[in-house]
Amino acid sequence: MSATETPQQEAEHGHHPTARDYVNIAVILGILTALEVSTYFFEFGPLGVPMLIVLMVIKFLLVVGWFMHLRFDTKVFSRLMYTGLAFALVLYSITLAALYLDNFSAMT
Amino acid sequence: MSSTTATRPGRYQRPNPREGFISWITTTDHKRIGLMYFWTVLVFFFFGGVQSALIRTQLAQAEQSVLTEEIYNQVFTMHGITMVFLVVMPFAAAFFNYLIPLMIGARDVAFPRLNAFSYWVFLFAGIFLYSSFLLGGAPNGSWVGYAPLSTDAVSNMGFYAIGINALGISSLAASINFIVTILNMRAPGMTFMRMPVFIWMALVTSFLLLFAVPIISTALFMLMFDGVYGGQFFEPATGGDPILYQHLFWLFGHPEVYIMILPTMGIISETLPVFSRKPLFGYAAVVFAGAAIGFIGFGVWAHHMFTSAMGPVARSAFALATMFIAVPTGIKIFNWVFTMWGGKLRFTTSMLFSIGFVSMFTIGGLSGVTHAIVPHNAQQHDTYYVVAHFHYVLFGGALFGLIAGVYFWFPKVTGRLMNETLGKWHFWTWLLGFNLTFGPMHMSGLLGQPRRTAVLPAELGPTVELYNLLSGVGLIILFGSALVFLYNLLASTKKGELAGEDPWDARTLEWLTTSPPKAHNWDKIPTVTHRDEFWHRKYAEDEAGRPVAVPAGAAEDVGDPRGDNAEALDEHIHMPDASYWPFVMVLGLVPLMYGLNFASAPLIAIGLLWAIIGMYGWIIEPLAEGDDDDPLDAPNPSATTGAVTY
Amino acid sequence: MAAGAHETSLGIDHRKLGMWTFLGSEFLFFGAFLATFLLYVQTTAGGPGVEIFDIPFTSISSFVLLMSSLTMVLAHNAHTQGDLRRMRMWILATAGQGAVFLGGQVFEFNVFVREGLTFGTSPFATSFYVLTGFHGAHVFIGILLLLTLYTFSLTGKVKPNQPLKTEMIGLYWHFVDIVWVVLFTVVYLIPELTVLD
Amino acid sequence: MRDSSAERPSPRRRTRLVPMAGFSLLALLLAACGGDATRTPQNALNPAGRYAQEPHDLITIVLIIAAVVFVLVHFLIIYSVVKYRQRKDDDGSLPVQIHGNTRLEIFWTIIPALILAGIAVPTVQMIFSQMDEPDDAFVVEVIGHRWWFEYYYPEHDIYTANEMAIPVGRPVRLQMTASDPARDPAQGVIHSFWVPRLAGKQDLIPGQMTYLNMLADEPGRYYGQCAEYCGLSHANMRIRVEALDDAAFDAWLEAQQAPAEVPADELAARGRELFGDLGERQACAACHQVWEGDGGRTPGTGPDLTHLMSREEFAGAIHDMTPENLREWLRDPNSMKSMQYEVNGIGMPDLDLTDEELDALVAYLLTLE
Ligand code: HEA
Ligand code: HEA
Ligand code: HEC
Ligand code: CUA
Ligand SMILES: [Cu+2]
Repeated sequence: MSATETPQQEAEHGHHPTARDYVNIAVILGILTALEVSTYFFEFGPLGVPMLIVLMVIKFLLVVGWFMHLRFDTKVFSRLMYTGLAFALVLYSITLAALYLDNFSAMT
Repeated sequence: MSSTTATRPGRYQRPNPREGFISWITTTDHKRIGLMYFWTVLVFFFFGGVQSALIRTQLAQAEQSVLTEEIYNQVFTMHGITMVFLVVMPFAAAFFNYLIPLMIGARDVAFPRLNAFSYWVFLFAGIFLYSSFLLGGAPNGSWVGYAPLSTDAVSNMGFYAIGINALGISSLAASINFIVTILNMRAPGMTFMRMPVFIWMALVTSFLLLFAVPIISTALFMLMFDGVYGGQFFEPATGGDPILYQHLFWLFGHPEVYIMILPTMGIISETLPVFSRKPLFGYAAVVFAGAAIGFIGFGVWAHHMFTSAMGPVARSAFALATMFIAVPTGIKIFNWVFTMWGGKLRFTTSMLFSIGFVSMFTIGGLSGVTHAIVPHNAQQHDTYYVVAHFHYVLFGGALFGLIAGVYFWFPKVTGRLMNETLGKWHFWTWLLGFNLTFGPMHMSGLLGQPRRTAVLPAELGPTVELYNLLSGVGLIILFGSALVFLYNLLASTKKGELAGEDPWDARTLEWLTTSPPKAHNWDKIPTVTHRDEFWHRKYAEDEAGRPVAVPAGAAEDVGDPRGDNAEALDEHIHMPDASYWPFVMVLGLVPLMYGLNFASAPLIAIGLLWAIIGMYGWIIEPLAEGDDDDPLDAPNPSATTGAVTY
Repeated sequence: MAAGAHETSLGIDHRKLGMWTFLGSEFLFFGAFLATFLLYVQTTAGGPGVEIFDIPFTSISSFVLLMSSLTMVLAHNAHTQGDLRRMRMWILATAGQGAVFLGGQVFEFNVFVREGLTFGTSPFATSFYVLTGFHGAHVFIGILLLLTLYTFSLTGKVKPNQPLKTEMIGLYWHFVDIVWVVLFTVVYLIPELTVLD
Repeated sequence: MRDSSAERPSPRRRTRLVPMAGFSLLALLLAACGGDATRTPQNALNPAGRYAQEPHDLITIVLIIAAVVFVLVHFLIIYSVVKYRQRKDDDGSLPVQIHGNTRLEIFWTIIPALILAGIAVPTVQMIFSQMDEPDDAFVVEVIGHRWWFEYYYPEHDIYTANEMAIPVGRPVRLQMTASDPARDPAQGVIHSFWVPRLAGKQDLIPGQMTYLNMLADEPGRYYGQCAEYCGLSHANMRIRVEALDDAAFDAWLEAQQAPAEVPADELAARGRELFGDLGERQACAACHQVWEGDGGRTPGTGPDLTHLMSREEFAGAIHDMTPENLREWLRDPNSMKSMQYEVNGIGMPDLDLTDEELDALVAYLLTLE
């Protein structure tokens, strides 16, 4: 493998984010984190958990999409990552469901 | 491959021997690594076979005590571990290594040093596992290592948890390597739908490994933390749930069984067409079914836990998923059979083993479906009926196919043919011995013989005793048969009949190059225009679909279908140079493994440090001398003054 | 091996493809420990439970780790422009923030142990330590990689026209960061809301 | 049918070896179905009550389907092998290159799917019906220890080991868990309760409760054994279920509820004394209960011995209850059964008993009717 890590190659994917974009993303991330932490100080009632999950997903997507360039890179990478993520989510959810909901202790 | 090799001042001398011991230690050639896998596997297979012989001796008659319970339990555990992790999986890795680059028209795998790393980890993890016999006894918690039994110190399962985890690292590295190789290094024109089915199955297997290995890794870490470091993951006393371990193990364990069978299915999909002189029936369906098996295979794990603490909903769901995995498998079976249909079958040894595979695997698969009948699984589970099932799919399936592959590609690797007469002896005795060993187990299981028992209870009755005796007789035949095979292998390597370039009238790319292939595989990378590229260079089809040999003087010159190859060397072929570092780095793993097992901080520290130093050596060393990954690599003054790591 | 990215079938560099493949599998690794933790959130065997967490403290170290992703991507950005000097600066900043995070974790562990949450106290304790511990180990490896990158950029082993090296380490670093994004929410914040009430 | 077909493999033509092996297997399978209970007492193919019968009926159908698929696949293989083999007088031409046939392929995708869907329906129904708690069930608690089973009859406050008595014709609901050495799940491991003729198996999990239904239609002795690998002596962890008709069962309950009698015989009385006090050594009573009527029954870490002699076998039901065996058991337990008391406290210790002590203890044990 060799001489491919040239700036031009990155340019091929076009619309490459600039340092300013990155800082903007980071500011958003910071605000979202502050929102998350606010659940500890203020009462959100039943909204708390859904809100935390939504915030977590947004932060995740921001980091992955911008900092890891998934939005700008080839689809192959997204597929690899989301396959792994989907496998993990589905398999472990089923496992937890089986352990929590459908065993003998739960039956009686 | 450059003049700078010898002249770099201040750097250690890069190894570059072509033969001898050092050349094997340092090789990064995928073909040599494949061969090392193969021979190592044979040795472990012998160990696994000896262990099975001990098992069968102990069970030859009721209430015997040739072995104590203690020894018996170690023996059957090591038998399972050996056969699964040190025989079938690395056997497939041997084929992957040797064949993937050749079949896709590449010069090597994507990461040659990582490839060597995988092999050395495998070897040392295997040695580590076997060293347990000398260090207080081998693991004896069965190959599934259920907690909390396996967290008890008397089970010696620390070796298992750590050794298998190391093997997992090896597999994970190999799977990434193969995935990148297959996705990224195909010859020009080799689209996905032109890839040989073997390559497809290698790809699916690698993905299964990629996603399954991390799961077992977590399970084994937990086992290790509980067993050696006082963790509470599975300890019921504080509320730990032993069933969690079972889920994690089988989340890996079931994909694992397809990891063991898919490579074989790939091999069969190459041999059957060649010896039937027809293309594979329904290529797309076979490929798709293989991927479907891999995918569904992730959703059936709990069928190993039907009698565990699972409620009726989970039992039902997993029963359904399990049954439906028979559908894609059935597609493959029928496609293979119809590949033979209407062909001209040549019964070489390789073909016999391939047909044997289809037949034996069907038996094993059907008994697998009967396991999914949950109410009756409660009768079959953990009996010899299950033992029969999985030996039919593993031995009758995976091993038959792998052996078919050995006979098929032997001429590719050595340039010589294996002796067909001995081969036929091998096949028929193998088939007979196998069925005699494992056929009766179906019955002894249903008649009430549980597995993993060090004694055959007399109360099971004379019928069961007879079946067990038959199994023993079968094993004797198998051993004889294995010796025939071994002799054939060794003798044919030395003085087998010369094979020529294309002994089987084969179809795929690997036969395009010389046998054995040159270090760089191809003088010129071939351009692919068809599925079964090599065949299409030899034959064209007339309107009726009948193949005719390519005209125009092609027939007299074998070299001609290799048109590409006849030309002069590609400009300048860079092959990765040999390297000490993978081996050196893996040596660090040895103190690390023992350190973890005996909770010894100094050993762990030494191991980690060693491995890290090895890693730096690896990073600093260019892939090939003078072919550094940087075109600007001019002698840089700071390079020798600033670098401190070696 | 002669093939550069321009010659690969997908037109992608091997190493980057390999890294992404690896990261795909890492989800299953952390997922299992996370699922285990969720199973045992309340299994404290009479020992301390989630009330032991110090959310403000962890929030700060989480924030630091999150911001290290910014400096990481800035380092990569600088490298793509061939500016090794700025790249090195950002790399050091990233490694430094990683070290702050790790220090926070070590401190936190110490406090917990003193408050009675030892490794073997309960399934809750073990799964907490192993989950966050493995994440910490990843951060540690990340810091090693960053420092290596830093040194190599000084010695000339990493050159201005090789931003891929920075990018690869960046991918790894960001991955470790998103794992923490998930852990922070699922391990600390959500149990704090649900289990305690 | 007899099982004897296994004993005489008949000479066959080689090419038919594969299918023949399969067929003889099938023949064997059927042969064993009606198996004779005394020759194969642990036979899953010879059910003796609804919880074993229903699965058996289901699997019979599935096995027939499997046999049909087997025959079909092998017919195709053999037909191809015979018909399409390359002949001696082959002209060297190549066969037509068929690449596939979509219609055929769809066919053999759908047909198996339909067959499996057909099997799936009754399977799922039966999963639920087998696990449902029966209405008038007789409850027995089971605890799996390394390496013996302990039974407790909650309605009658009875403890016993390895051999379990149940009433005929009445569903029995086992309520099961595992622990070692006594009721401490800390060292417990997983076992599995399996008496094939009465029901399928169900694992016993330390720290959790699992349930199993059993039913015996006929009186008799049913054999079983632990079916989940549980360490050293897993092979020596057997189960006996004695199904008794109503009268006999009531008598059994009554006998078990009675306290042990204090022996009159001198030697046995000496044994009783030793049982409670072995000086420096651990007393038998430290682990074994012999309930003499005072207070409630309190289980020990070893089997309850109050009515030891009502059992035919002991030590995980691997040894006959004879004075010689008992004596040997007390003299050197590890010679009778592999255990690891010295390693991790599991099993029965070797107490270095002298000959007189042995005589006295055995005499005492023999009085525990
Ligand atoms: C190579 C390895 C391999 C393979 C391929 C399989 C394939 C299958 N296995 Fe097996 N299995 C093991 C290895 C394997 N297994 C091992 C090692 C164990 C034991 C582990 C342990 O406990 O130690 C085990 C245990 C095991 C169990 C648990 C048993 C128990 O312990 O109680 C179950 C339960 O469902 C099962 C099911 C299946 C099924 C349904 C398939 C299917 O994939 C089979 C599909 C194939 C066919 C069905 C044949 C061809 C199809 C047709 C001709 C189409 C028409 C068919 C029909 C209409 C039915 N297997
Ligand atoms: C691929 C997997 C595989 C293979 C090939 C085999 C092969 C054999 N297995 Fe086993 N087996 C397992 C996987 C496998 N097994 C597993 C996973 C278990 C479960 C373990 C557990 O419960 O935990 C098991 C368990 C198991 C049991 C049950 C033990 C028990 O539950 O108590 C038995 C009993 O008979 C058995 C027998 C055999 C026999 C007789 C062979 C024979 O077919 C072996 C024949 C082999 C030879 C004849 C070797 C000859 C080789 C050479 C001569 C090469 C020489 C080369 C050199 C010297 C360089 N195996
Ligand atoms: C430390 C505990 C311990 C002590 C002390 C002990 N035993 Fe035991 N004993 C056991 C255990 C545990 C078993 C079950 C072993 C097995 O079957 O695996 C057992 C089994 C038995 C059995 C067989 C019971 C059955 O139905 O299977 C007899 C009889 C017996 N012990 C008698 C004695 C006598 C008499 C003594 C004293 C001399 C004694 N034991 C001391 C733990 C103990
Ligand atoms: Cu108890 Cu096996
Ligand atoms: Cu499975």
